[in-house]
Amino acid sequence: MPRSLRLDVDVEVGPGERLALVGSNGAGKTSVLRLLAGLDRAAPGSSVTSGRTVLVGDGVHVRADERRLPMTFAEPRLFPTMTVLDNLVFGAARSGRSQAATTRLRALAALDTLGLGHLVGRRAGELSSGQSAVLAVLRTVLAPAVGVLLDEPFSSLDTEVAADARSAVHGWLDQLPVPLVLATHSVLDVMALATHVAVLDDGVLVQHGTVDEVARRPTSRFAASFVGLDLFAGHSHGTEVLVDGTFPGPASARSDRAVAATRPPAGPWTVRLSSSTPADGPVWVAVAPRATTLHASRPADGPRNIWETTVAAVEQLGAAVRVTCAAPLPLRVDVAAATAIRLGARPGATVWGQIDPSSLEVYPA
Amino acid sequence: MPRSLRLDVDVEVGPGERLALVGSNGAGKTSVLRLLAGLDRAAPGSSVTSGRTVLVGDGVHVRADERRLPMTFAEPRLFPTMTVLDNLVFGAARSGRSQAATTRLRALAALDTLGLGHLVGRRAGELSSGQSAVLAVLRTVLAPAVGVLLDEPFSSLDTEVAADARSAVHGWLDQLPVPLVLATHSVLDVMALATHVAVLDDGVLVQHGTVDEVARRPTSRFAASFVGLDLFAGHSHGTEVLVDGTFPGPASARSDRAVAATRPPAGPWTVRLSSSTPADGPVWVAVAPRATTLHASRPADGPRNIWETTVAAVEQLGAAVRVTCAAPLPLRVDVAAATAIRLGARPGATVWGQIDPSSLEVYPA
Amino acid sequence: MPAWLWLPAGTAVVVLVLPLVVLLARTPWPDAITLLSSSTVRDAFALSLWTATTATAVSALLGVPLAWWLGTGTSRGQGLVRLLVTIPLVLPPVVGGAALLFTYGRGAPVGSLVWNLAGVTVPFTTAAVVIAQVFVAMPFLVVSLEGAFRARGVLLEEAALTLGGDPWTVFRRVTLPGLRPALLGGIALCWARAVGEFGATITFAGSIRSVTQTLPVAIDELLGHDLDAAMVASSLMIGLAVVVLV
Amino acid sequence: MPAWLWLPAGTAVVVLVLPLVVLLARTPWPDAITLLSSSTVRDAFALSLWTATTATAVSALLGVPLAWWLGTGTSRGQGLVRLLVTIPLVLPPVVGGAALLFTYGRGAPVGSLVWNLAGVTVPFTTAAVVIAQVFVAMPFLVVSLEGAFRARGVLLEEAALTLGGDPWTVFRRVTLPGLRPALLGGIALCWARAVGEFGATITFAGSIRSVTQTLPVAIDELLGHDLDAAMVASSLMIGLAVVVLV
Repeated sequence: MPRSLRLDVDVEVGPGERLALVGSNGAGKTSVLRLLAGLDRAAPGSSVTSGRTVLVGDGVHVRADERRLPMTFAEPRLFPTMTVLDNLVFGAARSGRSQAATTRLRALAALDTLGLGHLVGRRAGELSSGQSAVLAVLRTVLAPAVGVLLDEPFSSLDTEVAADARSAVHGWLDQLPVPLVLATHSVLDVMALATHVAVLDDGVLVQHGTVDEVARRPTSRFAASFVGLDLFAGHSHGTEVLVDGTFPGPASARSDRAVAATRPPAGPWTVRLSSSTPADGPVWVAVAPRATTLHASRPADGPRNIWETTVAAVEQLGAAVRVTCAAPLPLRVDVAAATAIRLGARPGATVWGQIDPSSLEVYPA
Repeated sequence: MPRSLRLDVDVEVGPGERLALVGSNGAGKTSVLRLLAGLDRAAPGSSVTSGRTVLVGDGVHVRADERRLPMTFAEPRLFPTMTVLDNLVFGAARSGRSQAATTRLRALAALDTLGLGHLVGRRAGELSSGQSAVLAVLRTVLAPAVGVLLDEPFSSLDTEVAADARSAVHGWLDQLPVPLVLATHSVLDVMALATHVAVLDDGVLVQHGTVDEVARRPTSRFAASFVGLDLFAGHSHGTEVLVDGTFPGPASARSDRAVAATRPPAGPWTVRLSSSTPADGPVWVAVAPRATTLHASRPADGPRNIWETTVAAVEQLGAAVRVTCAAPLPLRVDVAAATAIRLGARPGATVWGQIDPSSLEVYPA
Repeated sequence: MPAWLWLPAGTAVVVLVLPLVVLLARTPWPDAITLLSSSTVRDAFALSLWTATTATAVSALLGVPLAWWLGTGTSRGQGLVRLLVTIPLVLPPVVGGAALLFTYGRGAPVGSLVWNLAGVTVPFTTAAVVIAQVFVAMPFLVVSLEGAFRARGVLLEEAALTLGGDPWTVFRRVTLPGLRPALLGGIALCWARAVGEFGATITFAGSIRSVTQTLPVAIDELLGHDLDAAMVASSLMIGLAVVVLV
Repeated sequence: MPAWLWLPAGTAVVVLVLPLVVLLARTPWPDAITLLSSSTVRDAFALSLWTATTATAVSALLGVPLAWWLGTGTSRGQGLVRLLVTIPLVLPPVVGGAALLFTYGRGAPVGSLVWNLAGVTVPFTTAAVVIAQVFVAMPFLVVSLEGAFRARGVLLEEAALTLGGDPWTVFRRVTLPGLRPALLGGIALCWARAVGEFGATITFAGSIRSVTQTLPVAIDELLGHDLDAAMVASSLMIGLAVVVLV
């Protein structure tokens, strides 16, 4: 898909550091990796650097096969006509006999650890999709490299197979002596494989930090929705936070856009916290779906942090149902389907929301 | 896929009643509908009846086109070479001129209500998938019928398109003068379109009741997981319930099987309720994923209903993460991804679980 | 693609395209009208058009039901029948012509039956031309339609049945319209193959002016004594081929 | 399928299968060995085998790079080239033969060039047989391989490049092995078409015993004076066709 996207990304990844690129479809994750790998060319006048090497820019172009940036793709792309072992040592073939022999031994050891030793002479075309995905990463990790690129390596796998693949790959990465860049849609990939996160929006880097920082205090709409939080702009004063009903940041995550379409205009709303916020002024307020409880009628607990609303949309997440509220706050609340049925939570139904202020994260914008 | 499945289903569906057939893949939902519609033949010796008509059995066979049981399939199956209107009145063609004219008027009125009046002369092949799905149901509803069959009519649609389709169809069904049978995987379909639920497991009817009854008190593992609850067998005595760590019922839902594989053997565990259970004796205990809170360290609230456990598996549900606990109870807890990251909830990690006894549903087994 | 592979790739294009270009360039276009109206070319052209059209019509009438059975049925023996009816696709046409001659010739089993019943001989008649064309061209129609039947499956037909459509209505209003593109494609292919038929025709029907001398047969003969007419007739057939392809 | 459609479907099968069955049934099998070793059939068979094999080899050498370019390149003009090289697929072989004659004949542009440079004439030689076979058979190889190239895309090649494989290694170890099934299929098709070639051969190369008389050409001639030998040779070619199909 030839597509023109202006990229503006500048991130440093140290040896042993593992950076997850996250962002909605079309945000530029794969484009960044393909440019780094040398599979696509940047537009004239732009520059792509890796370490101290200018890969493209000012007329310099290093061929993909000379960059030492092996890449794993969303499909395993094992060579189906070669044996598993030949696949794994393919990258070392150019580096001379002794390097090839060492790689061969490392490959055999890794296969044994995975319990796949019996597959060593099997043609790669005969493997299951889970085995292929794991071995594709292994092939990439075994190739001579100044950095390793993974592009959604487990996105084509079933939930459980992906979980196994992730835990198999987890161990190798701890010993990887070079930087790793991983593009992913899956928060489980980030939890299992990454140390840092870079959030891309429409080709632009909008947040960069450790996994914990980004999960705790997302500063963009996509990052918040990636870690499962609703994010609102607000203004804090003592124990009160005036929350604006609008999402901050550019609209790009697909599901958010859908919600926006069905959401009536929302007014500001005041949350009373149990303790003071760190500083008065503009803040972000991050709300977990479990912070809000829905009731079919007004609960008896008192007037604080309780409001009447209508259901704007319902969505199924596995066996849970995600209810999106209308005014005053377009909060998303996850409940068991059984609960949704009991609440009669169809679009347009009236429900009562109650928020637990202690589970809000409030931090300076 | 010619497959041999022994079906044992006997359900009465009254006029205006709308029955949702639910069950895991291969439970026989589609088989039941196709047998009713006359598209597949039952094995010799068995019988399929609809109302007072013996459709198949004892040598009687009524041809599919003479049964008046129009069916919608998982794919819209509109006739791409005909216009939208010709598709909608196809079923009435055999019933004489006046019937056809009436159907034509009803079709035009329904298209106008949907805001699709301008599509009336368009070829059906040019419609979007959402429009096709809605019109396929409309075509079925408009055909002369003694009953209407819908087989996962929205399963191929995106979340938001399916929501629109569901609300469009919702209105027609309230005026449907004949019984409706709907096979579905989606709890949102059940919420929006059904009055009753029949739970199939491996071809056998295991529970039948109103939507509310089944959602509140599921009695099979699949039904519980369909409405998003964990179900355990237990024994109640006063305010104490001794909960067995095993799932009851046959293992058929796919995700349950996966959990079973990674779950260590679990011992019995006692929950202390705030009030007495209705009756002493064997009970089911249904637990919503929100009933349990996970903590990274032991919470201070006291010793009741708190236990230390390890994470058996994590699974992504949209932007939420479903954490499955190990012993003593294989509970599934949904948390925001941000929370899972903060907890470090990787497989094998230690967490503390705390259950809210007031949100358990305990009922006689 | 490595640069040196351009050499063979380019050669391949030249080998395939050059003869056509040279033929079109050398054709005496100013005399084309005169040459086309010469009785040999004109008769052959007319004969080609109507035999090919007749053969295509026969192929469609017989081939569509066969393709339907092959594409949707689940009977045993289907695999064998499919193999047998596709043999003419890869069989040299001359051999096909020989087989027809050994079958429909005067001394042959079917031929003598026809002679006894109707008092006619089949070979070296216009009917023989049509039979030869049906034999070599119908498999194209059957194979391409069978794929279309198979790809469609019976999904729409099932829906139409539950809505109350009787089988004949369903075939006429649902199955046939859905097959239109494949049917047109198959007919074009079949017609092109029929109109270009030479080997089976010359073997089974010979080269009798106005009776069995179709355009390809005439070109073969004209090459011996009237190169200009042969060129014009050949260019005409290239034109037909391009029209069928596009 | 409504019952009355069985009539045309059955007729179609009879029309296509009966001639082959009759031919095989009437073939004088006891004399087959003698007839096969008669010098006409033997010479023609040998000539057919080695010209078809040579033509297939040439087609593969020239056609694989062309198919690669058509299947993976993104240049403009690709559509036109694809159309041009598939014309021989639907062109009547006789017309192809005529085009070759007008191109490589003694008085023709390329023919006179060859005569001036090398002092040889092309038509009515064994070389002409091979050229005619390449012309009609290579498009089959190109078309089937092009589809395979297109279906494969460059996914594996990209992975191999990032792993450090240089372009030639990637072609040799990744691209070529992946194409094997399609290549073998294309070669079989190409060979079958070459071995059955008749129209272009008889027009461009004639029917000279041991020089240009391939098996199909010989069958055409034998039908005139030795039916038994023609039958045996025809049965032989049916056998070849079935082998290629299976």
